[in-house]
Amino acid sequence: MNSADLSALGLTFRLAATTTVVLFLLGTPLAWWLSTTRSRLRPVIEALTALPLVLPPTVLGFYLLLLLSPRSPLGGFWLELTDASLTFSFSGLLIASVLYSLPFMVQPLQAAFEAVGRAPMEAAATLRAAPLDAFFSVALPLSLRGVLTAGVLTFAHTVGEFGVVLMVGGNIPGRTRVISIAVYEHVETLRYADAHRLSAVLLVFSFSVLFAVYTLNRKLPLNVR
Amino acid sequence: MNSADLSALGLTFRLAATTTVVLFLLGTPLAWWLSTTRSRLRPVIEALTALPLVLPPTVLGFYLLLLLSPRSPLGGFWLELTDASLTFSFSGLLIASVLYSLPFMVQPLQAAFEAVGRAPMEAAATLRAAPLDAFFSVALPLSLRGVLTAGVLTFAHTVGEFGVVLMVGGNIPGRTRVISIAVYEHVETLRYADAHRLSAVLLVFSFSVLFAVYTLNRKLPLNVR
Amino acid sequence: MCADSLHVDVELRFGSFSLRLDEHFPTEGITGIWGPSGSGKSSLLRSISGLERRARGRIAWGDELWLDSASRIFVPAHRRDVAYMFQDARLFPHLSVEGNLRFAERRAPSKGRSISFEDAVEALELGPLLSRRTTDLSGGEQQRVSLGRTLLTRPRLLLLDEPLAALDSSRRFEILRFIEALHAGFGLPMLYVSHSFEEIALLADEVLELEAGAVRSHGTAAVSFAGGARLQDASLSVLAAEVSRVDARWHLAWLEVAGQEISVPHPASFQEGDGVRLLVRARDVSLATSRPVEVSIRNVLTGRVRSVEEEQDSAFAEVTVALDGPSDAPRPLLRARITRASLHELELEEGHEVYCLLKTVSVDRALAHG
Amino acid sequence: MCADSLHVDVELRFGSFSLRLDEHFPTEGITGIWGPSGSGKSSLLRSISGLERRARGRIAWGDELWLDSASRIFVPAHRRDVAYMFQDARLFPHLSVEGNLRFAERRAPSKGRSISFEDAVEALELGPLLSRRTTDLSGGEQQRVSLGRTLLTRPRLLLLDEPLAALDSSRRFEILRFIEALHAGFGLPMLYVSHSFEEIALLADEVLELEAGAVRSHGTAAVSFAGGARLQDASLSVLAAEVSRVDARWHLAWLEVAGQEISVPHPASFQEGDGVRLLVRARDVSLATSRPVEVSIRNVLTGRVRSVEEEQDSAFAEVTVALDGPSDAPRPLLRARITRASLHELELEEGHEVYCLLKTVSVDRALAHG
Amino acid sequence: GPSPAVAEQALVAVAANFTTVAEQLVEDFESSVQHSVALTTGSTGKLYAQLRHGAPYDVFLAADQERPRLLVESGLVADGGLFTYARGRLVLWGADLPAAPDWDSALEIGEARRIALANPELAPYGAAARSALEAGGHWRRLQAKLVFGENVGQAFSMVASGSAQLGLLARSSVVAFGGPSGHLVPESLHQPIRQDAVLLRRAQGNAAARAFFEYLKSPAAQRRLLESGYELP
Ligand SMILES: Nc1ncnc2c1ncn2[C@@H]1O[C@H](COP(=O)(O)OP(=O)(O)OP(=O)(O)O)[C@@H](O)[C@H]1O
Ligand SMILES: Nc1ncnc2c1ncn2[C@@H]1O[C@H](COP(=O)(O)OP(=O)(O)OP(=O)(O)O)[C@@H](O)[C@H]1O
Ligand SMILES: [Mg+2]
Ligand SMILES: [Mg+2]
Repeated sequence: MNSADLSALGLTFRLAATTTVVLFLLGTPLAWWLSTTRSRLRPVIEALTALPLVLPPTVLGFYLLLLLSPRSPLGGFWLELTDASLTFSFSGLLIASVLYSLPFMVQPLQAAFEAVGRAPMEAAATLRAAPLDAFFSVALPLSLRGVLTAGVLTFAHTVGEFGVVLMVGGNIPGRTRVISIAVYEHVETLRYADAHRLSAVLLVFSFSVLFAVYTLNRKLPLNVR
Repeated sequence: MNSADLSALGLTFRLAATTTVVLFLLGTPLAWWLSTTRSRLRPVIEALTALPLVLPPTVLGFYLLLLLSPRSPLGGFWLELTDASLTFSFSGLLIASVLYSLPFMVQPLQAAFEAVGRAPMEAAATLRAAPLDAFFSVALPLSLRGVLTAGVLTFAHTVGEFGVVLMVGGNIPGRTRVISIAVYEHVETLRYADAHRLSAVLLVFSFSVLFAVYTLNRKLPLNVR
Repeated sequence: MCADSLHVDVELRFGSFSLRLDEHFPTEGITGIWGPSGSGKSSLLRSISGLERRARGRIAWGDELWLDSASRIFVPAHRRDVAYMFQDARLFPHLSVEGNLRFAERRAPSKGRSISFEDAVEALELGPLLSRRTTDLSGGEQQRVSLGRTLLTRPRLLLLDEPLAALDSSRRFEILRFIEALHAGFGLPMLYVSHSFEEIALLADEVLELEAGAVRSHGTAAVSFAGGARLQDASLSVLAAEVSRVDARWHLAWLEVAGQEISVPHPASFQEGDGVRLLVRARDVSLATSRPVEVSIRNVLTGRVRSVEEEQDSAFAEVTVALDGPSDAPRPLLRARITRASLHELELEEGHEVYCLLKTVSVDRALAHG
Repeated sequence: MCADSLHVDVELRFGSFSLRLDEHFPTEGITGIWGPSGSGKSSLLRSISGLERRARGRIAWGDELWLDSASRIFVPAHRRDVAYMFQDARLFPHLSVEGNLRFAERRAPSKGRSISFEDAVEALELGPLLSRRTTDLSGGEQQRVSLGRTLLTRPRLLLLDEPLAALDSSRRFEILRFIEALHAGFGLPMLYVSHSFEEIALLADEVLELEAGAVRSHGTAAVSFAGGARLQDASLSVLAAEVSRVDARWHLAWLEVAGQEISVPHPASFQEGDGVRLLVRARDVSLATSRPVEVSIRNVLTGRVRSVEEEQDSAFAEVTVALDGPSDAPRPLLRARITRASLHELELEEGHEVYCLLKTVSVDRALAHG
Repeated sequence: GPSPAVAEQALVAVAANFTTVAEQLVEDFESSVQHSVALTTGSTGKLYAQLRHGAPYDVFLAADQERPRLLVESGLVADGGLFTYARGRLVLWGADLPAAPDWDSALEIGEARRIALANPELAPYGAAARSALEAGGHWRRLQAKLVFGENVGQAFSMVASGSAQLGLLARSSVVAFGGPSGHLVPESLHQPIRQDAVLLRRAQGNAAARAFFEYLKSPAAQRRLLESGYELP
């Protein structure tokens, strides 16, 4: 494994971790809203959150390029603001990954929140817990399994994704070149041995992370707080 | 939209539907086992089911190509059996899609099954329901939200996926050319107008399906059976 | 009175059921809520606690409006300063027993206002359970933890929905005493739902009886029981009395009732001069036409038959007796349930003089507190 | 007897708690299970039903082995043909009330063996609830549905875990009668857990009392109650009696007890010649040293004081009286709870002749059935 | 050509950047004979990997010479089934291309934030672009501005979307897209971008495949190539 691959690996996990965190921040309120609202908009939003999946990644990437390019209002605004282009930057990658992995975050979270049901939230309210407090101290801990699923799917998917990332990121070594592109290149250029090696590293590393997560999940101590 | 695109669209939905069904058949027992077992193997299997995600689709496709090609034991066996090659056929596509979408089926199902808990299953047992009966008449209906999530993620992901499918299927018009590849091709070959049109069709169609599913989900009548 | 009361004027509909009432509850005493299953007791508590958003109307705690559908006021549950113990325990499964208790305590105002963590644990015998998972607890254990959690909320109003239903009778009795002490010590008002006559009789200052969502009766326990009211099948009488002397040797307290004297086992809390009330079940009262002698029943009150009610197709009759007493005061009434056979043998009729034998004066407590 | 009994010889440990017993239960009667909260009642039912896989030991229904840890036999719950009504209702939230009932009925053997759907709905008044969501039901409604669902399983053994705890007393009484009729009609054996003295007394042929996981007492209801056994605080006596005549005018049944006669309200089911049993609470018994006259208490039994037990630091004493009767038969014992003051006033001592006044003979039922 | 007795079918695998032209060629071809030809597209690397694993392609129009050579070596190619069918040209192109006499000076004066090219590791156009930049002495200076598409088509999309302001792209893409034609990069600055076609051994008996393979060498086909921005080999 050469240093370029190493830096791609680092970038990948940085991207996956950041995407997961950002999606937790964005997806959790959305999922909670979806699980509690009686709005008629609800099935519309539910359907919309699944849509990023049905477009092929490269195509989604293409549209994101259009959306984020300096010529677009959003990209232009960003350019003025930061003097940096959204496309071909880590920020752009992040936006793309977040959008593309949105369903993996929102759907399991929503399912988990719905399973919590009304009863514990009512109990929390009568114990003086304000809604936000009740959410963090009751709903979220009771949805732990869903949170885990959402996190794992988002993280793993971001690690493996490369269509969107390639298109929006521009494969700039050290900046937007993630590991999935590197493996892909090895395969394309017939360097199969390199591809095998890199795939193995990726698999072993991911397996270790996931295994640790799942083992920990079993052993969670009973919370006294 | 030309007839080639139409046939690709048809093939896509056939593939997505078949993948979803096959994954329900395979993923449900696996998820149920994972949610009930106390085996030490459990975190290992849990981590393994998430792994197909971390490999870039094309790379996964490449390995599947190696695995399924007529020169491999599995592909060779299949060739002897059916006199048809697994690669570049619908069967091959199906195997690839099933493998790649496995996490989207197993993880939400497992989370939902775990949320059902012991109490209703014990009640079912005291009402003479044998385990399989109890599973279908109690656990599964109580996991409906998780089943929905699993189905939607699997279906949508199969519709949008193209890396694996392109590699294993070979993009043969009418046989293995799915809609995602068609859109991809339009973008790759700079026929942006065609790409926009096809993407719009794909989005509108998928949205309608998802919207219908989510609306129905709200309106499920109380079951008397 | 209005400023000091909880005013509940609500309507709540579920399909064919509707709860409709306009009542004032005291902000000091304990109100027992009584009524058959499905009569709307839990729905009433849910409305008061702020969990039932479908309730229309007006709920006010003194001057403080909690609900006013007309002006779209709705104070959410967590800001009403009301604690609600659910009929099902609703413990948090992700927290240990201690975690559940601490959950309430951490969000409660300072200790001064009600009991401390240690007191609750001690009184409810939760010590050995503290580190346990809530999902493994027995039914009664769950209920005790849930009660403890509710008490530790230290609210200004306590809503208890059959808090002792899963407990054995001796523990139930202990916890009842504890609840009563809590009430006396902190002046904490309560609405107390129960199917148990004894619990209501022991605790409640007022009783609200619901039936099919409507109020069947509501009044002070004395009025509600004595005026011939019958809590379902439990016909009983409530008599005001005063502790006249305490007999330490036999552990008895002598009470003056309408100028006559009876004795009851002496609870430690009774002082000479205390006003108390007696609850006497009609079925614990026998009648005689001459003063009985050489019998272990020592509590005998004299009076005159006010009315006789024979029950159709039954062995029983109910006799209401106006007790003798100072001629200027209204005569207290005592109900007796005897067999129709006895009624005819004794030839009891309106106006006859009778001796009422009280075998068990099962419940009694201080009338005024604070 | 062994072939006709349910033999339970199990040990079950949870941390510091352990349930350990080796008992035979009749396969015909109703066994009441009684004990403080946390004493292991539910754990016992769970072990018998096959839900508790951690139970070690041996459970056999006649010749049929349900559990034998030694030979690794474990028959799973759904094949034991046992119905279990949980302490919490555990209705299926995805099914309507009718759906829940049908769930049981569809998997049950043919109607012959127990009640029909319609009978259960009628007896438990479930008609108006049939199409309702189970999550919206009141506590008592849930319990009734759960009971209905359990009965419709039509098992050969019924395990009921506080089935009536959430019900009001009049409904509770009706349902008790229904359960009793079911038992009489189909010979369905039951283990019945309850904290309510009245329920146990009314239903049970045998009583098993648990304490901290161990058997404190186990015997027929008569022995268990009469031999001076005290179910927690409820001291009582059980007397065997026979219906000697029925008095339609006053709705009374005359019973012969140890050669003496008393009368009780006449339940429709009593026939002349029936063997019945009387349960008399000690606190409902007064004593007199001469036969009382002109008093509504008509049930007076004579006897001699067998023993006197004064309670320390209390107003009460318990007096055990050996009733007079035919000299060849063993003397039935009757316990009376009177104040110590009365005891001394009446100068009661061992061997004295006394008259026992029974105000209320609250519970009674046919001794033998089938 | 000779009119065959039986109409047959051929499956032709085409490198993505040649797809548009290939479609036109197929249209021309099908109007002159009774055979039919189906196209499948992909990256050259992917199509190669698939052919190595039994893909049912009859003709392979690659975007380079490397993969066809490897196929010949592995014995999958029919005898005489290899020839160079086109030569690609590189242009400097962008939405607002600075007015300059040639690509060199356009690059000098241009204020592009981003310049897109195909991945030099993967695509011949990428490799050529890199050589040209190095030869022109721009590589060092511009390196920080470079972004890479998986292939030259993706690089074009990056420019077409406005995300990149300039790109070193295939002239065929620019022709297909229409609009201004850009600055041609002299072929002397890079290895010629030769694209080889292969007739697979499995298609030796397929009249349609053979006919199409031969048709690629015909003057009609060559006219098409020239129109589409390619040079003749
Ligand atoms: N959310 C709801 N939707 C429909 N009906 C409801 C709902 N909640 C309660 N009900 C009905 O309203 C009536 C009153 O219910 P409530 O729970 O207040 O009764 P309760 O007096 O507490 O009875 P119990 O003593 O059995 O607990 C019941 O018939 C119940 O079925
Ligand atoms: N799974 C378990 N793990 C640990 N302890 C348990 C578990 N189940 C029950 N216990 C403990 O075993 C004891 C007996 O429980 P059980 O439920 O049998 O009591 P019970 O007699 O039914 O009480 P109740 O009348 O309160 O329902 C209790 O102290 C309980 O906390
Ligand atoms: Mg209720
Ligand atoms: Mg229990």
